[in-house]
This record gives sequence, structure tokens and C-alpha cells, in this order.
Amino acid sequence: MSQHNYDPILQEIIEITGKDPAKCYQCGKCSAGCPIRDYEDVPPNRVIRYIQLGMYDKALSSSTIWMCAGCLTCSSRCPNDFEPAKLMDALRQIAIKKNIQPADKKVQKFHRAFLDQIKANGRSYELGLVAEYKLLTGALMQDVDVAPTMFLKGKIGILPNRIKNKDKVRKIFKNFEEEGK
Amino acid sequence: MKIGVFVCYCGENIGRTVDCAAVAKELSAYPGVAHAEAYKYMCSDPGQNLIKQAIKEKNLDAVVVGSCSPHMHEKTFRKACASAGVNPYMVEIANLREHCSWIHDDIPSATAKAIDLVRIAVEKVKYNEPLQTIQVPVTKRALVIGGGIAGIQSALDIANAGFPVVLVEKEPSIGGHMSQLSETFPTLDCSQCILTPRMVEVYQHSNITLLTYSEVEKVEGFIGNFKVTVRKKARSVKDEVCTGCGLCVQNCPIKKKAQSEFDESLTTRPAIYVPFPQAVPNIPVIDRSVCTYYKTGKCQMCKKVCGREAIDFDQQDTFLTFDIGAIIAATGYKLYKIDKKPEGHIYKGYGEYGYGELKDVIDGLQFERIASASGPTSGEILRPSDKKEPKKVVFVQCVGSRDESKGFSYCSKICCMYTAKHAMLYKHKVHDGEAYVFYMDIRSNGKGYDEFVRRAIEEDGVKYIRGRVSKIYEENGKYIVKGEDTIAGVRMEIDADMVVLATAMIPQPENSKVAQLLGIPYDKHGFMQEVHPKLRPVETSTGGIFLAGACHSPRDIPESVSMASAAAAKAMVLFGSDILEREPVVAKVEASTCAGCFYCQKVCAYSAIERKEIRDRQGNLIKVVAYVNAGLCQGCGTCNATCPSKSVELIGFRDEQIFAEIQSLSGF
Amino acid sequence: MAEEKFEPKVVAFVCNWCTYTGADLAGTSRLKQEPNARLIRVPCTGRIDPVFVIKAFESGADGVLISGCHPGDCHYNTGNFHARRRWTFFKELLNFVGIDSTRLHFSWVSASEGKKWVDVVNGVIDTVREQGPFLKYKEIKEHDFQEIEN
Amino acid sequence: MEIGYYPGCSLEGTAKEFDKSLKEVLKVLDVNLKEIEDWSCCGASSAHSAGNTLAVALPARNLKLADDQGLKEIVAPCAACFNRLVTAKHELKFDESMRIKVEKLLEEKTSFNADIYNILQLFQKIGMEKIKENVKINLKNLKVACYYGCLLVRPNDIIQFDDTENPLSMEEIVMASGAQPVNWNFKTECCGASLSIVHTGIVEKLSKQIMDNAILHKADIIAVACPMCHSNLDMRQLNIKKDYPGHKEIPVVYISELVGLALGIDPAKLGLNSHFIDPMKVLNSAITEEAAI
Repeated sequence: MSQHNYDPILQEIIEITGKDPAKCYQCGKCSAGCPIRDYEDVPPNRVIRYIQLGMYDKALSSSTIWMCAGCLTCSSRCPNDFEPAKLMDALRQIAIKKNIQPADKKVQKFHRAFLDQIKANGRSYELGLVAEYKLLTGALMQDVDVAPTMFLKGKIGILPNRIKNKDKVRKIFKNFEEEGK
Repeated sequence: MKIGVFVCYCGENIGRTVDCAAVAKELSAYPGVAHAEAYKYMCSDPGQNLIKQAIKEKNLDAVVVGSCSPHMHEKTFRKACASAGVNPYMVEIANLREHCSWIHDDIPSATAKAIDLVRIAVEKVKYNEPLQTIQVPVTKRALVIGGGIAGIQSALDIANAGFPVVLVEKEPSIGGHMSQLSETFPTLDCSQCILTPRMVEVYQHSNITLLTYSEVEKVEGFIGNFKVTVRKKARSVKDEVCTGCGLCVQNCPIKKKAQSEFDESLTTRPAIYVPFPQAVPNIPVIDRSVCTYYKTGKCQMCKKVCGREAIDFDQQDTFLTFDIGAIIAATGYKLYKIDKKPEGHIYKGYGEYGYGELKDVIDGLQFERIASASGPTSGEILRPSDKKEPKKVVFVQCVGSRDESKGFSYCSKICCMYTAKHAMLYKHKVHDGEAYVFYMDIRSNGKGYDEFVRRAIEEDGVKYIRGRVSKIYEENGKYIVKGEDTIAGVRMEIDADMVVLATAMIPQPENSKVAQLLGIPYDKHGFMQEVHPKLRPVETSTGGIFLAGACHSPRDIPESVSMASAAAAKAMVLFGSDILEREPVVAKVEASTCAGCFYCQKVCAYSAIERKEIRDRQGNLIKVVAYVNAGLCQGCGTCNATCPSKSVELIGFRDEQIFAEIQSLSGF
Repeated sequence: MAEEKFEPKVVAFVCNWCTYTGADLAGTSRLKQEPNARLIRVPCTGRIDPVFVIKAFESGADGVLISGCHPGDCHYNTGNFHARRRWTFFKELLNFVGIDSTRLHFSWVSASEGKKWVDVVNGVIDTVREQGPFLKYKEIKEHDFQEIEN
Repeated sequence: MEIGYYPGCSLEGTAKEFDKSLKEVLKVLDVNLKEIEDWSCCGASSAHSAGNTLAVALPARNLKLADDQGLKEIVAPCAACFNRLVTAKHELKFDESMRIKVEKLLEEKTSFNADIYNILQLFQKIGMEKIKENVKINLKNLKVACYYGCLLVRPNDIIQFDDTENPLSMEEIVMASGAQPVNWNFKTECCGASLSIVHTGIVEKLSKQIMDNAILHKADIIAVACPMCHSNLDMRQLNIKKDYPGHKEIPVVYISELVGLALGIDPAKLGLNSHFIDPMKVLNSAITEEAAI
């Protein structure tokens, strides 16, 4: 790992991703192949560039870090062995910690709802997930046309499948939240 | 033994932190030391005279100088002592400056250390022995391996200076990749037009022995005295009889089975073929892997039509040996292919660009053939799949190059320029066509190079897009190229008719094999290694072997040519004298104790250890022992440390010399 | 341990092409070093016989440093490679004969790494200083070796 | 053959037919599934947005359960679960400090010896010969686009399964089942995965591109091995039809359903009746045509 910078945020990024953003030589192959490229406000290579320049706020407040679908196309094609997708993970984690509000809050809320479901039941429970997500975002009418069919086809259970040792999973979450403090 | 010790103040450089007078005084009482003194500048004329005078007056037979690093003035003091009658190898240097005065502040401890350092040298010199430089004769004939533009240039330079040259080329013709090129940057000269006269000159030169379709088989010996065996592969055509009329080629019924190497698989060639019309020599060769005769015993059409009875189906490989003084490796490059590589291969293929299975996604050399007037389309730009004129062509740079993930970290150096040339040639031929170039950086640092790229952009309207391409795939006869312009921050998706990939330059696959034959190092990619990147760029770590062209690293024609001339000059420097002098620091075997285990042979990087038979007077074999070829030995001493019976010694650094040095420290 | 200040003695075997030249560079750059090391120049680390190390300890060294070219950079192509192979085996042997192998140090210092050389040399000297004087060899010499000889 | 089973949350819900069909197929192929008792969610793509340790700890709990229950090999049919489990195992194995942190979260020692397979690897293990031997119905006329998505093949250095750009292991299974795989371009393009609920519009567009490419290359049907891919291509196709008039419908089935069909299992038992785009029409016509010949 290079020692070109002792910036604490940069250090945190390096620790989470295991890769130094200095590796990126801005070829743009990540942006070129990104499936979500048309829906991001900043191309992925520019998010990396902001990090290289120490402009963390610009990177952390971009919609890109939340829009990233985690498909890893960028990481697998990166010619210089950098992993942009991992960087997006790291920036999401840092944004949550620093309480930086993304322009588009929906993805963040979805992930929260998803994890809440696991915390409560030990497994994700789709009806609960959708319900909670909709309460968080207020998008009550979305998917109304699909949902009834899903019930009919037996694809959504009425009750969550809870596991026996829910407390064990809760403990993981509790310890994880402690770890962050 | 009478030893003289001379301590240099080096002005203030040593004197400031080392009490030089005290060192001299201390040493004057040391066993074996007959004379000790300190002086301001030992390397100066008066300083040297001081030493010479002391040698004469005190009858000294060994000298220790406490001064700067031996890398600075060891030669100076050796020369001075030699002129006063002391063998130059009876001189040792104690490094009191770089290793003492310059790195310490405390005078007492620095002085104590200086005394130790001089003592070490005194102890060593007690075990030194007078040595003579090794003298070897020089064979004034060069071997050039590889008949591309680099090899041609080296061969011509040496031959024109009046020395004989053996030029070995593995293909049926010389010319190399340059003969395949259409036009050359930045002047757009026709490549063949400027190359062909040189090829002919090689063929006709009285000092050049040209061996095509031949490979170097074995290299023995050492600088000035190599013995090289060349395998002349069976052409199945008698080259001394053939007139090159071409009747056999025209009449060969096998037309489509073999891909043309010269046309980069864009066309096929007959079983008996001349690689290209301007080939030198213009003598065909039979490709036995596709020829009907070698499969069924029938056909013999070529033999029937040949009026000179030049076809010889039973021809065998022949071996020729040459005495050679200097060798130039000019084995060149090839282009990396993007196809899928087997697991564990050092390179990976480009699945995102279709693993080479998309027909109109071609590489740079294929485009050269398409653009060449002598190529399969006579210079018309037509794409391989349907022979239609592509109206939109995308050029992609850095395919393989600068791609650590695929296995290459290096820049292939020439692609920026040839891509600009390709785009330009395309625009010149297809006026209503669109040309796009995806690039990461434009590296156009050569005379007239950047102007050339600007011309492509400004005058010919080539659109340069800064970004790497993520994926190329075929859809309805179009090639979708997915990229991004990182300057504008916009996605670029181009539906091209043809794509040209500037794939990385890699060494010929035989490069590492040739390097091993020659005993020279090569890097992980197989590029041959120079001995010093700045000051000895064409020399290798093995004396008498030099490098020219792309076998060393990616380079373009002018660079290859200048490197080839430099290598030729180095060879001629060698040929400038009849005798070579070498340092006598070489290993020597004590035959009486050698057990013949040959561990030394295994660790020797220079193949300098040979087997020697010891026979009694009746000629009965007593034993086989190791023997050091002093011409090859470079004096590393690994054999010495490895020998279980301590029968190999490195002259100048023998065990007892080093033991004496260590022992001298028992007091410190 | 005795109260008097202990100054370790370190013998360094260095190759002529990389480390010796790197140490020259440290000098030319005036990089200060502790004065406890004595360098013995050999053409290549491949030349260093394990016996040299034992001899150094026998002659009173408290620590030994062996330094040569980086892997792949050997002036003699492969000398340092053979040296490395020899040393992995040799460390075991040292332990076996009762010499604490942590007193034997290895490093790669190229001709351009003056600063690294200083760090290596000072590091070794400091480590040896912490370990204290090497007395074991004298014991071995006085007892075991005599026994073997007898 | 007995093998541990980690169904994952989706196979209990939206991907029930994946679970059903896999179990039916394995019955025929003599494989006994032993579900990991009390398994919990792997955290999917949400956990690594929150923190690396959480993303490893959630699967780590299940790896430990598998070891404790004596399971040497486990199959995780859901591509996301497979990906998370393999990644967690890799991190635990090669990152000491991560392992220590995770053990703090779990408040117990980790254990991660079981080999983890995705469904394609399970079929490879069973062997193509075994599938071929049991084929009852001829699917020769069925042209299948094998869609891998992201998580089965990436990141290649950790997953170490098939080629990232042009994988072929599903094609082998399709061929063993007697159907014809087609060569197409979007095998490993992303469908938008977890954005499905949040940015439905994006997912619809990405899914449409994928389906269009399959149709362009003459596929009758798309086979998948990932619940997220399936719901994005199948369920979202209803909306796609609305938003993109003229969209040509293409059914999407799990690879296990396709194998099951070839093995002669009743389509209803495979869950083939529970898709949003009914695959039976296409499947029946492929079968009938053959019968007519």
C-alpha cells in the first residue's frame, strides 16, 4: 500500500476496500460498462477521481454510490486491478456513518428495511420488507398490480418465516452497531 | 611480506572525522606492515608518487590504501603500484570515506572503525597472490539472430565495416514484420519500398552468409570465442538449384488448407509457397503439415513442373557450425492475441471483446495487410466477413497493454502512432467513412510524431475519444462498441462496421528459449534484459552478446534501427582488437580433491563449469572432475560456496582471504 | 546483565554490485549510521559460505548481516537465488548447533537504496543491542567443540 | 449422494418454484438434500452497504451451522446467497483481522470448512451423463438462452467458477437435457438486481435489453439460476409489456425446471404454472412438434 496520504477518510476507504484509489488511472472502462450508467448523476470513474482529489463530499453525496447495483462488471473488467464496486460499498458505509443524505434516499431506505427484516426474523420476509419499505418511502401504490398475483401464485407468504434462534442474529446486529461506535 | 599502508585525508573529507595520522601510526605497528603514512590527497600525482617511492625505498610487495570507495580509485592505485613494480592484484582498498568518515560524526569511534577497516584489508592482502589479466583471442565474425529490420541493419553495418556476418532467420524470408506494413508513420513512406532494397543488399553482400528457414541450435564458448550450431530446416527445395520461377507454387493443388502467415490469416496459401512476392531469398518452401505428398505419397505436382529438378522431398535438416566472436539477438516481437487463454497462462484473453471470435474485430497487423497495396484487398479497405467497405471503424488502443489484470503492465509504445496512421489511412481511402479512436493517453513522443497525431485529428477528422472500451459484441452485422468519453463524462456507444484493436506487443514465443541458449536474462514477459538500463542499453550480462530491436522491449522502426546500429558498433568495438583482456577474478578447480559431484555445474549461471577427464599415463580414465572455462566465468563465486569438498576457489576472493578478513575483526 | 554499556559488533557480508554500492550511496548522501558494522565485500552473495558466518560469530561478532541484490536483479543472474536457497537451510543448521539464528539477518539492498541500507544497518545494530552480547559461541567452543575433537 | 442445503429467503418466497423444481429433479437424480437447521439470511446486497463485518458475519453464522451439523458440502441455489457464502468463506480464510472482528460479532469461533456449490456446480457434480441417462422428454426443438447474471460468475478470483464474460456451464446442462442453447451477447449483463423494488423503471429497461438480445438470437425461452434475475425478467415483464408497446414476450424459467421437464416430471410439480409469463405454451409446442415428427 502506498503511503502517499495519511488522510483519515482515505485510510478508511483503503481499509474497507483493501485497494488504494491511487491505482485508478481513469481509463473510464468502469463507466463504459456500468449498466446503471444512464441513471447515475456522476460516472463511476469520476467518483473515484473525486476521492483521488480528496473531494469526499462530492463523492459521498452522489447518487452513484447508492444506484450501484453491485453487479461487479466494473471490478471484473478493471484493467488496473482496482475494484470500483468495493469503493461504492465503502462510500455507502461512510455516508451512513457520517449521516450524509443522498439526493435519492430510496435505495438507502430499501437496504435499511431489508436489514430490519433480518434483524427481526432472522430471514428476510418479503411482505414485511415491501410494507416497511413503502412506509419509509411513502411509495404505497408501487407494485400494486404485481402483488396480488404474487399472493395468488403462492409467492408471498402471509407470515414471516422466523428462525428458532432469532436472538443469535439480533446479537450479530447489536454487536455490529456497537462496533461502529 | 612487506606491506605498505597509505591513509588518505581526502582533503577534509576523511580527515574531518577520522584521525588519519592516528590510523597510520596504529597500523605502522601492525604485523606485516613495513611502512605506513598519511597524506592529503593520495589519488593526486604527488600522492601516487609517494606510494611509488615507498614501494621502491622499502621494497614493498603489497599495498593497502585507506581512501574512498574501491569503486572510485581502485584502478588508479593498481596502476600506480604496477608502474612501481608491484603486481596490481597485490593492492587492496579500505573504504574510509563512503563507509566511514561520511557516515559518522564521532571522531574516536570513526577512527577506531577506520583502523579496523585498514586491518581487514591488510589481513586480506597477506593472502593475495600476484595475478595476470586473462587474455583471449577474438574471432572477428558476428552472428545475427533474426532477419527483421533490426537484424538486417546490424548485419549490414557489420558487413559494411568489413567483418563477416552470419544472419539466421527462422522464417523462409527475411524482412520481418516491417515487410507486412502498409505505410510507415510519420512520413507515410511505403514500408516495402524502403525495406526491399535493404533485403536485397543483405542477399548480395559478400560478407553476409544468409541462412533463412534456420534456427540457432546450440551456443557454446564465450566472448570472442563462441561456437554456434545452426539448424537449416529442410525446405524440400534445393536452394542452390531453384531459380525462383514460381511454377511449383502456381501449380500446387493445395490452395486453401494453410493460413497465410504473411497476410495474418486473412488469406490462405499453397502447400509450397514463397511467403510474399518480394521475399528474400525467392525460394519456396514446402509446408509438410499440409502437403499431400507427405500424407499420401501422391501428387508431386511441384516436382513434375519444376524444370530444374529442385524439389527434394527427402531433404533433411542440416547442421552448420560457425566460429563467432559476437552475437546480436534481434528476435523481434509478435502481437498478443485476445483469444481465451488456458488457465494459469500469464496472460488472459479479452472475453469482453469476444475472445477473437468476432470476424471483423481485427488487430493492427491485419489492418496493415488490408491497407497494403500488396495485401489481400489490394489496399482497398474491405472488412473480412463480407468484403464490404466499412463506413464506421472504431480503433481501440491499449488492448492488452497497460492492463495489469490481463497480465501486461507495460505500454506497447508504438500503438498510439500506428493507430493514428491507421485512422488516417482509412479516412484517406474511405472519404465518407467515420473513424473513432478510443485511447487512454496519446504517447507521441518522437520527431514529428505529435504533429502527425494532430494531423489525423485536425485535417482528417478522426474522432478521438478518451476512455477504454468495456465491451464489444455483434448485433445484426454491426459491432456494438460500448465506451465512455471520460472528458465529457458521457457514454459512447458506437455501432461500428469494423473494429481494429491495437493489441500489445509481446516477444516472440521463442525469445525465452533463445535467451536461455545464449545464457542471458529475460523479464517475466520474455523480453531480453540489458545489463544497465541507462548506460549499457544494448549489452547483456554475458560478454559479447548484444540486443537489437523489439526482442528487448516494444519499439518502432527508427528505434529498432538505431539500436541495431548501436549493437553492431558494440560488436565492432570487440573486433577492433585481436586480444581481449579480462580481470583474473575467476574460479579455479583443484582437480586432486574434486570429487566430481558437479554441484558447481548446477549453480553456475554461465555454464562455465565443464567436465574434464583425468587419465593416467596408460590413458585409463581415473575420474571426471570439474573444470572452469575462464572465458565464460564471470567470478561470482557461487561454485566456491557450494563445493562440498572445497575444491573450487574464486581467485581474488579465496576462502583463506575472507577468513583472514573475518579473523582480523576478533579484536574489534 | 552488566551495567556497562554494551556496543554490539556486527559483521556484514555484502555483494559488490548492489549492497556495497548502496552503502557507497549512503555515504555519498552523508546518511549517518551507527559505527558498529564492519563490511566484508564479496562479488556476490552466492560466494558467501555458511562457514563465514560461523567464523564471524567465532571471531566475536554479536550479529551477522548478509545483504545482496534484490531477487531477479543479481549481477550474476542467479547468484543471490542460490544464496537464498542455501540460507533457508542454513538458519535451521545454526539453531541446531546452538547459535541463535535470530542473530543472522538478511536483506536486499540495491545500488540505489542508500536510505534503505541505513535503515537495515541501524535496525540490525539495534536488534543486536537489545539481544545483548553473544556469549553462546564461546561456550560452545569451549565445551562441545572440545568434546567433538576429543 | 447427500448434500447440505441452504435454500435462502427467496426460495421460501418469490422463488418457491426454484426450490420445488430442484427438489423434484434431485429426487430423480438420487441426491438427498439436507437443509441446514435454523439457517438465517445471508444479508444479500444490503449488508455490505452497511458494513463489511456484518456482510461476512451473517453468512458466517450459516457456515458454522453447516459445519456443526456435519455437512461437508452445501448447495446454495440462489446466486446471491451462493455469492455471499463463498465471499464470506474467502474473507474468513484469508483475512485474519476480519475473522477476529466477525468472531466478536458472532460471540463465538467461526468455522467454515464446507464446500459451497451453486446449482450449476451441483449439476456438474452429479454429472452430465447422469442427466442424459434420465432424460424422458425430447426438447430438441427448444432454443434456450442461458442467462447467468452477475453473481454466479463475479468476482471471478473469489468465486472461481466459469468464465466471467462467456460462461458455458449452463449451456452444458441445457445440452445434457436435450435442448439447444443459443449463442447470445448478454449472458452476464446485469438486470439491476436489488434495484428491483426501488427503481423499477431501471430494472425494466435493463431486463428488456437482455430479453431483446435473447429474442434477437432466436431463443424461445430464457433459463436462469438466480431468483433475482428471475423475478426481474419474469415478474417485471408484465409492466414491460405495458411500458414498451410491442415488446415480444419470452418466458423465463429456472434451469432446474428445464432439467425437470426433460426428466419427465409433471410441470405443475416443477412450479411451471406459477410464472407471470406462462412458459407452457412455448414448452408444449417444442415438445409437440417433436412428437409429430
